[in-house]
Amino acid sequence: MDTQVSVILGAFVASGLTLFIFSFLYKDNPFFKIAEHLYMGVGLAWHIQLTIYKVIKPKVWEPLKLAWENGDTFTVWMTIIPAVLGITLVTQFIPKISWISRYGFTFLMGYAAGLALPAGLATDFSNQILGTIEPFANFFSLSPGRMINAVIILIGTVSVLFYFFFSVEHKGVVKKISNFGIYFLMIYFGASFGNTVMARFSLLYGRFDLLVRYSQKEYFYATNWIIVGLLIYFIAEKIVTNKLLKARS
Amino acid sequence: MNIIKKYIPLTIVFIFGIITLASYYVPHRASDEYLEWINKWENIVSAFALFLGMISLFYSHYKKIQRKVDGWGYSLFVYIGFFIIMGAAILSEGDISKEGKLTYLGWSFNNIYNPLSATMFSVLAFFIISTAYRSFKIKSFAAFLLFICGLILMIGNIPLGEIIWDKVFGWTKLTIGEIKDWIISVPSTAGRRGIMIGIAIGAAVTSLKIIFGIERGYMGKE
Amino acid sequence: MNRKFLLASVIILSLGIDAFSNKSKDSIKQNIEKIELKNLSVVDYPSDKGNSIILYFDKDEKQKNFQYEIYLSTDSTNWIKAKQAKYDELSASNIELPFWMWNKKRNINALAIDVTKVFSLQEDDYFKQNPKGFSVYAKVIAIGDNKKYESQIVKGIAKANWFRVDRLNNLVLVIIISIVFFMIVSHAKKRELFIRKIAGLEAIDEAVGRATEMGKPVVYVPGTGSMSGISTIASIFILGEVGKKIAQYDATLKVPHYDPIVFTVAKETVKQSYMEAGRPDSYREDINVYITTDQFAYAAAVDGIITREKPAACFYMGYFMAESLLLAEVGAGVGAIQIAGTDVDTQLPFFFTACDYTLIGEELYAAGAYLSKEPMLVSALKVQDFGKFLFITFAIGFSIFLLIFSKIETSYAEKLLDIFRVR
Amino acid sequence: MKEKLNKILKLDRRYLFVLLTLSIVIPIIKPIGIPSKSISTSTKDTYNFIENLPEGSTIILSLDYDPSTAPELHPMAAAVLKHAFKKNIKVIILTFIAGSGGLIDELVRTIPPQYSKEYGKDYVVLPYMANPLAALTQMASDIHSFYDKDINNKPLKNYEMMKNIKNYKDVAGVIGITGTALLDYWVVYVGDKYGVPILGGVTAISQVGYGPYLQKKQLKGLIGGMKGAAEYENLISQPWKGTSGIDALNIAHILVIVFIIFSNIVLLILKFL
Repeated sequence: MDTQVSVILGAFVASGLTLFIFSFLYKDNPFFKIAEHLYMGVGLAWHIQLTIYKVIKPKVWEPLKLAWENGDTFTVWMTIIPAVLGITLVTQFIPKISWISRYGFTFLMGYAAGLALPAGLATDFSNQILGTIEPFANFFSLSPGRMINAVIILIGTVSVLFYFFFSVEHKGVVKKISNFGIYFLMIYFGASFGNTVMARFSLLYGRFDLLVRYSQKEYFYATNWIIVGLLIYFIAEKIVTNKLLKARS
Repeated sequence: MNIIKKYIPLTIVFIFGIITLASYYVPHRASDEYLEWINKWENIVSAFALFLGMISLFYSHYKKIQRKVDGWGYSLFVYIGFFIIMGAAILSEGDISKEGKLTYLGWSFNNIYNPLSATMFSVLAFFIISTAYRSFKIKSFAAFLLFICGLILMIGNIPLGEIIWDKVFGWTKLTIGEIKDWIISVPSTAGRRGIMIGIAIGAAVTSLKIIFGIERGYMGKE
Repeated sequence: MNRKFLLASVIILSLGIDAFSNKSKDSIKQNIEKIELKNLSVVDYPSDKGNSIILYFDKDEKQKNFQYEIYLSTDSTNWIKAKQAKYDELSASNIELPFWMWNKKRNINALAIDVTKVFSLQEDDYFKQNPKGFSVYAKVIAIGDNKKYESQIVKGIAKANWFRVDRLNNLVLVIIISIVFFMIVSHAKKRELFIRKIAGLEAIDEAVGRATEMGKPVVYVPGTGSMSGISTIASIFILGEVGKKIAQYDATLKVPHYDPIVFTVAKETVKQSYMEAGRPDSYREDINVYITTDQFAYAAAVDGIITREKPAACFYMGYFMAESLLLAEVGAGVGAIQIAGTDVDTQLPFFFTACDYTLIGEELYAAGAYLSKEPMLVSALKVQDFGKFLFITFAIGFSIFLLIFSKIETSYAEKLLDIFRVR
Repeated sequence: MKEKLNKILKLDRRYLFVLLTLSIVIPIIKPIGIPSKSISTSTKDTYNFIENLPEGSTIILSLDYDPSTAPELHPMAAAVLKHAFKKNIKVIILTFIAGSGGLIDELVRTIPPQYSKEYGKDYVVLPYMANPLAALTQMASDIHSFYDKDINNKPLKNYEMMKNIKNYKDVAGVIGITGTALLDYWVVYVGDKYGVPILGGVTAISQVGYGPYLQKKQLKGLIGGMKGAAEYENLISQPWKGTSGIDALNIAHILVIVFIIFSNIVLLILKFL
């Protein structure tokens, strides 16, 4: 597929779709609508083909065929049951028997809840306590800077938790502490916002780098043609709408 | 009838919930095998869910075209996009490249799927600017903290930022990198830890509600 | 291939090769003297799949600058060198086990060995061939003051265990929270419970009211989570409550979906809300619409809906990733009141800057109880407060405890930290 | 005056979008080369290694990246290749990533002519191989046994530069440019085992993880992220995509910072009016 034609065609399609999506930043327009609807189909198809070729075929279909051939009934049943549970989900479309789909749901829900409960408490509760109290174990051998940091983290975490108390009226001391907690939330939000800016700009740089590459001679100036096309459309549309406005007023 | 409609599903939730919870405390290979099997089950079930999605997508856009809702022309592109990728996937049997050569699927990834998803992702760079311009306003001390920390992190991330910082605040003997690392590792960790603890307990409580059938909203009332 | 796994496998690989190459050297008989290592024994490594053992023997001051080579065998005739270590490298603290299973302070040389690695056995057939456990012989060659000493041969067995005793601390925590949960939930019916004001949820009435006045729709985005996701369950519950208010105000609602299962569950929930609000006739099938199951295709389509329908209010409740700002910024551009709620802490900064109100983390879980005022759910909120209270007492209490005991008796500090370590 | 300032605050965000676009596109078309505070030592080591290589020695350039990591890694590969050709060093290019085909093709098409370098005499390109471990260990004994043909399917032996190249002993060093764990493979399976100097070029995110290798001198040099690429281009005074990348990111960040500060100043003035 590396023939010259496919590379040129690829350049036009890639820069076209890129510019159609970017055109939305100016305003909603038919080109964005095309890209948007195209993407709905492309996105779903991509995930379905990925599931079929990377999950169903290697992990389900082939072992099932193998098990069927040498009569390993246990594996066969262990593949049929989830398939049946999966089919129950499709009954959602028929209102009268849509309750059958509960069998598919409840299996998923039970499994996910059972998985989340212990792991969540371990990593996000016990581990966080350990992180907060550990520096105090050898507090006096720490450098002054580290001592202050350990105290700040302890006070900060506790005051943020005060902000989240539900069944306590937020007044008096509770109000003061939770306001202090808000400061730590703000620092967290500001810091993580500022930190992601670099990554997002590199992404944008990558896209423009592609557009500039496809504007060269060997790609038949793909990007240029598409930009000209978009400009013509927007200018024409402006003229037409102005005429209509003048005619109506 | 009520038993099949309500009580058996609730027992399924309970049984799978408790067994999966217990497998966390069982090192024996049997619990690894149980988790492997259940993972496989979940793969199959969610594959059907995607199949369900395909039906819903085709059905909703078919209805749009049939009823000539305004903008129905665009719904055709949903089908076009879907069958281009599905066709390419079938022709290339799901591989992006064979012996170093790009397949149809590889071509569609490079020139259709990747441009669409990478460009939509990169639009975030524009929105970061407009939301920062609108909301990094010093209206209160809390907003001031948000503003300052955001700024320091941005300045600290670029080489030019280090030069500007040294010229302006060189006398403080502190480099922007040290301040940036301190902000991330101390106050912002306290803020994040407070949120995570709340989430951990909230998630644990919700999991208990699901396993013991108190939370039944997802099953739809009778 | 993540780097940690790669490095670990390389080290073990080189160990394995190293072990084989030494086998031949051992057979040349040198003048090896016999030695009796006190309490030399091999025991099964507790709470594991059954592939490791612990070898230990008492420390002996006289062997301070000795070098030890540990040999294993399945039939006590041909031996494989498993490990090599100096005197000071072997201590009881080598074993990563909590204090209630292993005393790290004992004055012994101790070492954990994975038998499948030493005998380079494939894990699957290792377990099939030895369901009852894998018995192994061990001896130690001590090399010091240029003499070789061979220890007595001991026998041990590596067994699969049925309970992770080292995760006992986590089990106790789960049990405490479950007991408190049942205690509080069972008394739920009795008295009316107080909940503090949550700004984001108070604003729902204002938002729906504004939508009705301006005759513009309300867009409710349930996020890109799956039905088994905890934040998605909370989001669908809030959708039910918001649906009731919208039915009462007779405003129009639009709910674009990412996941087909969530789509079908939401259809039923919204129909139910319209029924409970006494407006079954104004329920329309196309309130809930399935978009697609791809993160950024979903974001592009919802952006399209928001720009074209120009909603008066947007709700973003549930699981979101990078698409959070893509949606919220377009909503802000259209001038809608925006209320967001998610438990994905990395996306909270973007919702916070772009939306008018943001439910942070567990406030999303509390929203259902807050809006429905159902006694059972409100009492569950109490459990969340109990959890926070538990953390605060642990954090402050044990920090002070550690401060005091780091001066007096450090072993208590180690024990306490073990309680919170995650294994 | 008050409403003029208010209008500025309510500035249509599309002006901001245009300015951001310009701040990224202009450096792409014409790299500016904004000075960065200091050139990191790991990039300098990589430069010095190639600079001090005797003329005519041969290096292996392992290019294992695809379009998704190309913005950071492609400029590094180009800069190293230009430097090697400038010092008349022979280069063997190989890859273990299927998606890198098009990118290597672009390098080989544009750079050799600038230094009048001839295929087969000054550089060779080997075909894509799926299993890196086999290739790395095989090349220790005899490179021709594993790569008998080059990318154009011609026997490797006939090329003049490959006549006296049998295995790692005849190679002065290996430079692995990748976003994957392939650089770890080179260090562990080749560098440590056969004592071949290994240098690397990685993305900014994974750069932090290589600290230990650098400290223990298992990695003789490392170019890190867009910043590293720009530094290397600066060292060989050949500004290209690395320089324009860092320029774009520099300017875009400054743009955001100036906007925010500006809008806050306007807000403060409004408060006092």
